Amino acid sequence: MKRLSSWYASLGAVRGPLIGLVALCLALSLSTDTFFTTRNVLNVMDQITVLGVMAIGMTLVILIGGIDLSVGSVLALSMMVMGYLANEMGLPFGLAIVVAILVSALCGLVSGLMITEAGLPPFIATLAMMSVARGIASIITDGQQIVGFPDWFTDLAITRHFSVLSVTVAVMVVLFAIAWIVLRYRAAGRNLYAVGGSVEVARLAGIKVQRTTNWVYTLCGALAGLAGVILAARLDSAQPSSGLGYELDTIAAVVIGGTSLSGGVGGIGGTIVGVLIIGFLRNGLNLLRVSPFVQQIVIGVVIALAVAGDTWRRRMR
Amino acid sequence: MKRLSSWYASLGAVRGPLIGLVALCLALSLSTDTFFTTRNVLNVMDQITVLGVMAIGMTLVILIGGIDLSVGSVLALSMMVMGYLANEMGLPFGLAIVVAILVSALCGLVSGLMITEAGLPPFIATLAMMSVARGIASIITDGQQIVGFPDWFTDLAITRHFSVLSVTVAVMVVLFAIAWIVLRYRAAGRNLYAVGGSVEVARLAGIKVQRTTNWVYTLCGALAGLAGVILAARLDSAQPSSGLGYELDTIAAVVIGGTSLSGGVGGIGGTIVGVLIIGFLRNGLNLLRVSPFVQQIVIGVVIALAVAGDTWRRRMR
Amino acid sequence: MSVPPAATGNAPTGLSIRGIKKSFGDVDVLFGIDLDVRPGEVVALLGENGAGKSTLSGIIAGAVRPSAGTMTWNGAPYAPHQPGDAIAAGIGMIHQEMRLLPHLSIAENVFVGRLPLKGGRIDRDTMNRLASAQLRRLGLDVPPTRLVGTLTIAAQQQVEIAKALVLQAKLLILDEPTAALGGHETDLLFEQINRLKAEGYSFIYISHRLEEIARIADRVVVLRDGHLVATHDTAQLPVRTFVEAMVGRSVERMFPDLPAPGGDVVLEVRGLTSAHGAFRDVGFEVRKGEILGFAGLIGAGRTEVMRAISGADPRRAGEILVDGKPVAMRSPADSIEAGMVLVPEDRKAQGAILDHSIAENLCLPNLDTVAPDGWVRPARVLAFAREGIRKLGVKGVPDQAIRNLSGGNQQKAIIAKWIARSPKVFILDEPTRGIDVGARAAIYDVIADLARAGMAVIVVSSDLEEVLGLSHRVVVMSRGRQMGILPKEKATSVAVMELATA
Amino acid sequence: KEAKKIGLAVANLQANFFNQIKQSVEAYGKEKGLEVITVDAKGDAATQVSQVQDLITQNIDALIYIPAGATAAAVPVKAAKAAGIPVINVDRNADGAPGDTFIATDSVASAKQVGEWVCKQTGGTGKVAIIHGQKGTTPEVDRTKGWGEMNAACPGLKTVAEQWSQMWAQDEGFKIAQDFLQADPTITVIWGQADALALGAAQAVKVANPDHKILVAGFDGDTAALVALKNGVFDVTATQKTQAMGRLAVDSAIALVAGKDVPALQLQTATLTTKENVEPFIENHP
Ligand SMILES: Nc1ncnc2c1ncn2[C@@H]1O[C@H](COP(=O)(O)OP(=O)(O)OP(=O)(O)O)[C@@H](O)[C@H]1O
Ligand SMILES: Nc1ncnc2c1ncn2[C@@H]1O[C@H](COP(=O)(O)OP(=O)(O)OP(=O)(O)O)[C@@H](O)[C@H]1O
Ligand SMILES: O[C@@H]1[C@H](O)[C@H](O)CO[C@H]1O
Ligand SMILES: [Mg+2]
Ligand SMILES: [Mg+2]
Repeated sequence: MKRLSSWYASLGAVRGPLIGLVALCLALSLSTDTFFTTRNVLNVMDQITVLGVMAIGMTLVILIGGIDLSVGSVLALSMMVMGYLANEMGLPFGLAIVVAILVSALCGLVSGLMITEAGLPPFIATLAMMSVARGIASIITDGQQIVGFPDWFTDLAITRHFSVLSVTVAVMVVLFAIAWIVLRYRAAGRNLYAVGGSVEVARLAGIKVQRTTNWVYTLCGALAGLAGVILAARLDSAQPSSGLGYELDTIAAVVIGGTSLSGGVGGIGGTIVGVLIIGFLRNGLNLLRVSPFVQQIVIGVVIALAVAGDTWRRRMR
Repeated sequence: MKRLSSWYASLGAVRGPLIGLVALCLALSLSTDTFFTTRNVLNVMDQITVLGVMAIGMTLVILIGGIDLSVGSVLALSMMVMGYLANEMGLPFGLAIVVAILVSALCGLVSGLMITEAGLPPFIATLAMMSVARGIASIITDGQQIVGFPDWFTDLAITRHFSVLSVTVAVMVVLFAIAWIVLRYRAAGRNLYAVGGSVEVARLAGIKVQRTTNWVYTLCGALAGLAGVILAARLDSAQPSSGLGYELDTIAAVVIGGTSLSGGVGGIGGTIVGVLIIGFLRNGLNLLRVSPFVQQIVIGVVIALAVAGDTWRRRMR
Repeated sequence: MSVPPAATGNAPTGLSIRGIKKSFGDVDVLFGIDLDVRPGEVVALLGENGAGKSTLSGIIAGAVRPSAGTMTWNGAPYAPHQPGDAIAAGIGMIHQEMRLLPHLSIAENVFVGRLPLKGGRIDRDTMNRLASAQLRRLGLDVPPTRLVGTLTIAAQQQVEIAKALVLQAKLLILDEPTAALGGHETDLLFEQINRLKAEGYSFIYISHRLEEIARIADRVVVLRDGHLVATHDTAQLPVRTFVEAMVGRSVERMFPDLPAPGGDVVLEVRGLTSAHGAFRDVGFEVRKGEILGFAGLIGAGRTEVMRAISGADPRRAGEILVDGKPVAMRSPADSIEAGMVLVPEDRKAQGAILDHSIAENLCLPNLDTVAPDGWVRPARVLAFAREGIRKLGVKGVPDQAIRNLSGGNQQKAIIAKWIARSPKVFILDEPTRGIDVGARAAIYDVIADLARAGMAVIVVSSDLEEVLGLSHRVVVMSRGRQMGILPKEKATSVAVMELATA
Repeated sequence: KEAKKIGLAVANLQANFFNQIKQSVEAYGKEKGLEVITVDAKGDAATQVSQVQDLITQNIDALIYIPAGATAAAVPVKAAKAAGIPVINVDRNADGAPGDTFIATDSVASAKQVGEWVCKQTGGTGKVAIIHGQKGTTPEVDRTKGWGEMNAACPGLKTVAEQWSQMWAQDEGFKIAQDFLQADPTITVIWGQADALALGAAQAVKVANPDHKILVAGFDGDTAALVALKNGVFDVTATQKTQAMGRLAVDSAIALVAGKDVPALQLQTATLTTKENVEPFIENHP
């Protein structure tokens, strides 16, 4: 018992959302007979991959006290660059993927430089990038979508190896693991917490705050680009309108997971919980055949409850 | 000269964006012959009314270090409540307007209470409200729009008295003036700066932080509701899908105007400049016949430049 | 040992508290405190770091809710729910190192929460006039419209004091008001206190500068580990008496014997000039094992010099050499790389990440030693933190947030974080601000040990006794100029003050 | 009077259907020596009102108007009329303030055709899941109506699940279909009311890898969807004549400016399209 409760205590900030997640899953398991099946859970894993991959980058950005509004647009740009290079320019597909991710990383770097060099608030810098990246994504094919990718590529998102993991889900899991390890156990990860906790203290401690910031936005851009590649595989097509509004979803997943928008507090564990809450909630409401309008109300209420859980638990004592 | 430069210095944080605004207007006046005409400027005033009214509430919220993502949804809810009560329930139109604004204020109050009582981060509380308000707005008429309001009502947004001001634009101007005076010269306004600067310092100075917070969100809700009424007059219809994504536009206008997302810094002057930059920019690009995809790129770049202006000016010295 | 209520009049006047207890979660901080404060008296509240002084004051001022106990104020039950209630009842407080609102003007900070109005509008003229007058009386002569964020810590402390004085509170609690001040400013503050005292206002005065107590206090109350352990009806007692009550033993001597400095020059500064005009043409050298003191009135520019040396601020001209090699100083990282560290003056904004744990803060600049291969192992972090906590006697545990430490313990943790780097040059800006006597002696020992180990040490302090007692040589600054360097034997307080006020 | 400059106000260029019309109008306008000024409301009616205002400021001779929002907003039409500018509505029209002419596809009839093909193909029995468009929009309402008319005559097709998308988008179609199949794996027909929704559904079917054929139907004839149709990704759609509609809009504008009469309603037929007859549409979109 002692053991358990100290483990529980060690969860720290993740505790509130985690209670919310468990309660949500229990409720859905009891109210539908389709929710708690291997296949459905695997479906949800597929459904959250794009959000999950973007949320990793966003966690880093929010940890250093920033925000990235451009992820949805960068995702679309990545898809279009990949599709255009492969299908219109005839580049080998693998190379097209690499270039797409590099272009996305470049978008992130530009956002970072706008913040560190031009002194723009992250909100403005990435809002500008959001608009620019979407514009470029649309111009590439004059707004047309691109369809028809090689089978091996779309299979990455479809074929479940050992009837469990598709490659894309595996990629997400591996990235979560890496991010978790880096943020917890690597000096580079710990430094992000310091920068988010106090830029001045971090700087005086010898951390290169500007360089760190540029790296974090670059990574966030690259991950949004990777998410775009995954989405393209999943949809077997690329559209310049993809990812509209994803920035808010992504930020929401991170914040629901307990990472503070003022920086320095939080982590990947919480983000995983946040992504799962959003994923299971949407899936469960569809399984329950709740009408979309009522869904919106339920989603709002559940998000509030999930995050408030911890506050109330503490009050009760 | 001395006089001028001290006036210029007194502009403080508004200076950067103001330079941006002036440069923008100059460029547009030189490159089109339609921009700098009374009629076009009046058109732009019409076009920014909704954004302007919402931005007033958002300025207050951001000044106390908060954020309100629900304004677009609350605007839609207000429109639907007004339309439903007047057109379906047969309530007198004036009364329907009052109830719509009260309902919106209530949404704001609930957001405020989620923050002050349940301890939710503002981002989460208002994200939840965003979802719930949109859901309710859609349920009222099962997603249908409501058309056909009395002529006197739509005339409020159309008829230009003394061939200058429509009533809705006049309302915006008056609200800007009131907000400016309150934030600069009234104790209630100054207290917002204290709360945004440091909740702890404000609390220790005897300011009732929770009550202030609840009031500010309530006001922001009410203003979003009023913006909904204005939009309904402008469109002569009410749709539950109105105002999608307006939260980002509104926050952008406020932040472009120099109000800091971390609270305690900024003001209405900056917000007016921010709203005008967005309004003139969109109008100007249409007048310049820039193609829609290219517009997005230009908008992104100009926003970044407008805000960076001040940084560069300072570097140059 | 509690004091009988005032015998004048029928109704008891002043503040009277009985059985006040406080715990934060499982940690008990106060164990049933009884205390009376009568009109027109100054009660000094003494105690080690973490004894519970700020907590007790916070309870009286309505900022902290007690776990048990009662209070009466002028005979009526008094139980403030929030600071506003206390202020309304006429009880105000200066909080220890509370940050001001950096983006607002001095005047607005002074009047925050009670801005003077005229016809519903803020009366800016009155506000600026009153703030300016109050600040001048305290020795700060800056325009009241200036933004507080541009002021030094000392000036901010004066604004904080002015903010409390304009309250016109019948009872005013001053929690370490002089920690960041120099002698002159302290004198001016005492003048104000004495004037108000004569008008019947009363004060609770908290300070670790015990020599101040005899000058200002009428009575002395001592806390130890949350218990009230001594009450003296006069402050005219030897400092030793207070120290023994606080620490529970006698503290033998304050300043350690200084080792003789070695021959090699470690740090050399030539013609250093600030990029934004705070100082110019500063030059000196520090040898191996030498402690170089920096004295001056507040605002003399000492902090700015140290920040420039450590790469925190840009410089316009000048050279910095470590071991004879010029250091290309573009950022603090370069300075740390070259073996220099700075314990900054502004603890909250520059010293520690308040929401992070002691362990995280201690490891922050030491990851190259804690995690030489880049892997941050929790066991190593914990061991490292325990070592730092032990060395400086920090009252706290590794995973406790720095924010929840008492002020003095925060400072110890910050020093611990930098000592662990074993640098070549160790710069301490106001190292004992807010540190209790016992711990102060311990820190002096640590500083002497650093010198003995061959480091070059710079100590900046507004506590003249401290600079003189601790340094081999003393640099005196005034208004951004280096006025002279005095060797230990010539460095008397008179000589230093002459240069500092020249 | 001769038309020189026309304004094109598009609801949402992010939807392929609208983008095709835009491209057609721009290309054909150029051919006719006209200047076309295009604005994109990104789905927001208020933005569109502002944009039409800006077009009027530039003294356009005619306005081609694809209303944004759930149904048509009347204000831009009124504003243009007040400025003496003829209005050509495309795809959506307002009751209270119709344009001078209205060009659109007969959604009721075409949806009915798609349904009838499905009915025939399945032998008149099946479990149907419908992914609706944005609730309350004219095409959503009309297509639902047309399908219902077919269903009355083909009662063996049972609707077992219905859900509404918010933005007619492909990833929505994917998610909704995946959840449909999870809740009821015996579904045999999925109809998406736009091709983007159908393509998403087809991908969900592919992922689910069911043991029986699931027929996927769409609507629109998006350029990309036609290629997919040819490749057997999904089974049937109704191809709207976007190119023709665009050209017709320009011709109507020229005629209206010249003061000629143009019929108030110019309904187009959509062509039922399957693998068999898709080829020519890929070469040359109608
Ligand atoms: N919010 C809190 N949560 C947990 N512990 C706290 C909190 N605030 C204070 N403490 C603990 O209470 C004890 C008393 O702290 P307090 O600040 O009252 O000491 P102090 O006498 O003012 O010390 P100093 O001279 O260093 O300012 C300390 O051990 C401190 O760690
Ligand atoms: N009391 C004051 N009056 C006027 N200016 C002041 C005062 N205090 C600080 N300043 C400003 O601070 C600058 C130098 O501050 P700095 O912090 O370097 O001095 P310091 O000697 O370290 O004193 P402090 O004890 O304030 O830290 C001066 O240029 C001056 O503008
Ligand atoms: O017909 C069109 C298309 O289906 C589009 O996808 C959405 O809007 C409808 O009007
Ligand atoms: Mg204290
Ligand atoms: Mg100093």
